[in-house]
Amino acid sequence: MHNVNNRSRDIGEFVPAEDDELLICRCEEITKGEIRRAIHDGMFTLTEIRRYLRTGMGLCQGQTCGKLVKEIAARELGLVLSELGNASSRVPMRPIEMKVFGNEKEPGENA
Amino acid sequence: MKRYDLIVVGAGPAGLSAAVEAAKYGLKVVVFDENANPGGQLFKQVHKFFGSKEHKAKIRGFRIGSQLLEEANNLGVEVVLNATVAGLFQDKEITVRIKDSIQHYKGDAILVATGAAENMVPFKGWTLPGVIGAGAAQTMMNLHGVVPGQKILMLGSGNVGLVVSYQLLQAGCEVVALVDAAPKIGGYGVHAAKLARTGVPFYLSHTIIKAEGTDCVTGVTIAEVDKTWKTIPGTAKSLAVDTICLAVGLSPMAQLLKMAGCIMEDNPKKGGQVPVCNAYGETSLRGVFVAGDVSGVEEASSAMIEGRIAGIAAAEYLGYIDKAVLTEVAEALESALSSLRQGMFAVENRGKNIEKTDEGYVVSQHLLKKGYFQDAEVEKYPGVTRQPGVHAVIECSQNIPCNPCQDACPRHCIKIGDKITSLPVVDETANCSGCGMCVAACSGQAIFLVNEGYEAGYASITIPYEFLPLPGEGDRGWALDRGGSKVCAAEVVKVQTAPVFDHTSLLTIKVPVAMAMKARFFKEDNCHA
Amino acid sequence: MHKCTEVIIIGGGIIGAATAYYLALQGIKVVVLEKSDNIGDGGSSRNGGGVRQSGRDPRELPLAMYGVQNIWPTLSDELGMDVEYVKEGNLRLGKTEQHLNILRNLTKRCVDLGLDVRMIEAQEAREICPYLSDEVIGASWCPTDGHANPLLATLAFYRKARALGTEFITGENVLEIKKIKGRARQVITANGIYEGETIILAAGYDSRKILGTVGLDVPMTKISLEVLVTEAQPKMFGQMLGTAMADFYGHQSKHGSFVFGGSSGFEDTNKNNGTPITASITAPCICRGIMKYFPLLKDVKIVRTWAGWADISADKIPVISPVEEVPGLIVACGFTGHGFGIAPTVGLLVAQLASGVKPVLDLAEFRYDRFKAKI
Amino acid sequence: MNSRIKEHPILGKIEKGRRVTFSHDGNIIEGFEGEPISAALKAAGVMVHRHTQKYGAPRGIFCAIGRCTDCVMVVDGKPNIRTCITPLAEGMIVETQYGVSAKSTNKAEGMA
Repeated sequence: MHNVNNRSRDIGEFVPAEDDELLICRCEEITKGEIRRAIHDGMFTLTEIRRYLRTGMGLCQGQTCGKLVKEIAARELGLVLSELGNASSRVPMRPIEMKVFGNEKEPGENA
Repeated sequence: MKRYDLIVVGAGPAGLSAAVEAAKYGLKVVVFDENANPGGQLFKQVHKFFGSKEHKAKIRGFRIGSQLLEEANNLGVEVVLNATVAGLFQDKEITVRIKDSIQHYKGDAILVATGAAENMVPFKGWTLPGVIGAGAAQTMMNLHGVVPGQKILMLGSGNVGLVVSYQLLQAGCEVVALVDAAPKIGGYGVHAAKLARTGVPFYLSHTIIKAEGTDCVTGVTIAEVDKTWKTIPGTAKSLAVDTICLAVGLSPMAQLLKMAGCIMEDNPKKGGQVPVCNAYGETSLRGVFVAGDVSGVEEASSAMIEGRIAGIAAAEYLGYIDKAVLTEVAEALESALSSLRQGMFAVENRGKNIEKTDEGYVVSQHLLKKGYFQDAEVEKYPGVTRQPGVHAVIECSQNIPCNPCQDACPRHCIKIGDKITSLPVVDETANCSGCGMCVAACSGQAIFLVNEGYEAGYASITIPYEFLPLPGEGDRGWALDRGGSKVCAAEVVKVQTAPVFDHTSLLTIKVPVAMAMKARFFKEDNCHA
Repeated sequence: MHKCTEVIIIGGGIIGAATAYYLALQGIKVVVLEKSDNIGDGGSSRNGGGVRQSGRDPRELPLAMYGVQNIWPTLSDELGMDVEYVKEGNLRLGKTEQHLNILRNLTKRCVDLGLDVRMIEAQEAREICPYLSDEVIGASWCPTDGHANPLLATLAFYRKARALGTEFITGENVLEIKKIKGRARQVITANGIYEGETIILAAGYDSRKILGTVGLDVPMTKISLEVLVTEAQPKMFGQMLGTAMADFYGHQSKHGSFVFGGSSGFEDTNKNNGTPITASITAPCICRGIMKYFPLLKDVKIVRTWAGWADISADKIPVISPVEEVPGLIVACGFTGHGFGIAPTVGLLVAQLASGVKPVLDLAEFRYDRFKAKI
Repeated sequence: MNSRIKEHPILGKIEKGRRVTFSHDGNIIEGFEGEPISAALKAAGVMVHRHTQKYGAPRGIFCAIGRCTDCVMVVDGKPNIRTCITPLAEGMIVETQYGVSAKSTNKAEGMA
């Protein structure tokens, strides 16, 4: 992990790329260019990119774009994937209505 | 709180196998699955599985699902469906969404068998309706009886891409192209060959430039890529398709484990982020086990064995059996597992360029590039012989873990031996009866019966056939070669269906004898053709 | 590794990042050391986003009011990115007469210090926020309160400070502060030694352990708090919400999702297994709390929940203080779960302390050595 | 174009149970009770399930198993319903979703 630790590490200038307009996070409609720019703004971890841009914070909770964002970040930072860690996973695994989430029942109780 | 010996999350092949095994040793087991149907991906698999006959090879996936479920029911395993596990918390507690409530359960052991999720690849237009995952295609056609489209491009030549393409054909769709950026086919050659002979064109070293359309996909542009994955100018080509299917690999779906605090590792060979676990599938959290794709993406056959090992390990962890029993049973299962993990598609060989089989046969580059052999190449493989009467021709050229053909032949014409990944050898001294059991048994549809002495000037070829409408005896049409091109007129002389063939019909066609080693598929000649 | 600089900040949360920013504005060389792999991974990114004056302890209120008057309104422009600051007021809701009494007391304390906050009837509350349930019988109302996005605000300070030359090092676990010739001088981590003229300790609950290495203590404990986030919904209301009983608090974010915190009653006794994972009973409890006030939200789906540790000081207000007995050391910790709204002010004040400027507000109430036995 | 498979070489005749009608953006269409809403829409040739919040881009079925949430629509007035895993019932009102609401509704009405 040491590579991402020094946030003043020189990762070069942001260079616009032809495919920057490619949508990566389908839920929150975040493009590859936005992700790359966020990295140059100092967001060196998947968690920071997520908090900064909302990648992976949509309805699907990053199930579709998680790997794609990671690959983009690794390339931009010059790291291998394993050096980059991962964004966290949160309860609930699938979206659940408030009235259901708040309705705790004993197992076997007629739901 | 309601407590079980073992809580299994996921009623797929791994989870059900684990539940069955644990229940055999007396554990009180519950299985939760978020889907309305159990079996995980099994119920979407209409093809026959590879592997060893002891571990459910040549059985169609959805039947394996039913079998496992029946075993689980017989052993008193509770399988709760439409039950979404919301979270895995401290002290091995889970919360489950069941109908309109949240319920809490504790397990003395927990097995997470949540499987894998499909990888996706972005390209211009990839968010348009009509771009779907290959799994979505399978779900729609094989579970819900609705085809995803009429004209389809499949991206990805791994086994999923190949198998789903074939299933699309079976559902009545046209597969316009099979595209992969890699220079060679990633999945089994036999899966590719059964597509190629129907005429599906393979575009290796190609990539999708963009999906066309405003409200939904109306076409696609593909182009060739060089060794550095850059598109080669001037190679762009437009294809009219209404559906683009993505089959670009799977990633373990390990979120529950990560959430619970399991130590995770990034392991590209396992398909991504997986929990660190021991040989029995136990994670860094005592009593929390994993099995199947969630701990590393493999075939369903491996997942079932892993599940059994984890189920037994849970039994030992909870004191239902002695360590000695675990060691003994697990050892046998591990050796079965390791035999499945051998051959040229083994994890350690991923990405390697393997030029020769274990036996020293040269692997056909034409097969890897186009999906089929050149005529001259076929005869060098040990399953392909020229004999006077009817005999099996096995066009199996890669070391893959599969051996049902060996046992299918009542006359022992086919030999693989103990090593499950060996190429099948046709014994020229044995006496083929032409029963066709091997043709129907081959999960790769790579076995044909050829009789060059069928009648003067004509040979007969018996091919496996899994399409509708099924031609009838006397029907005329075209024989297609391995690449799907028409090579000669052909007449259907025999159609065999039998319960033992399990929906693989045997179609015997008559072709000029010169075509005996060329013709491999039949296409009905209807007036609109 | 041995590295020298003017100021070392221990803790890369919003306090550390804001302090770094205000120091960097003056051209002061700063190194920020953060234990986690991520900037702002503690309470900074795990709070309800309230930028609230009402309901504050009178000692803390001036900090909150200063921020609302002088910093928050222009913060997005200043930092060059939208921190989603919304100033549409705070409603603190009550359902019983007992609740209203609690609210009256809170309100009175703040009115006395000049804050525009008042008790309102249920009808007026519903005019402000039409989605309230019939159970609500009254509220306190502070029109100048609001909320912001804690994730973005924290990263905005970080981003700007970094752009101005502040060095941020993550994954750097501080083991010890070491005095050299009578002054706090060295910060020792697992990877090396950092030296600075001034050391600022803003490491949340971890500050306590680090303070111990120079013979100091701030009496505090830590509790785990949980928040849930819903799917995006059409814009419903812009107020920050709370209740007399703290059943829940939160707001609707710019994105459209609702962000609501709450409690199960076991926050201070929840088991700590080393990772801030959520407890199985808390989110359901928060849901029930919310639905009592907003029945309309019953069909809205929860997409995630998260937990975080809050550092709770013995008297429920922070320590923001130079430490004369350890010259060169400044402490900012113990924010007790309400640090986010005052973080920009605190960053400014701590930066002033560090650069030898007289702080714009009196910090006497926040001294590290104020904790005395009760008799 | 008929997307329904009548008979499958391996699975045989596809039996789907009771026919029901439901409305899609005001049009009455037929489907089978209990099948995913998305399957019935697909069979009726409906490709676009929603338009996105930011760019208004069309989306449809993507994963078909309730994970990607691309296929969400307003069903019986509730937005963000995953049509690929929500069983169809007689008389359902299914509407294309724009952002987080049906076009015809304003603000929070979609939730009531």
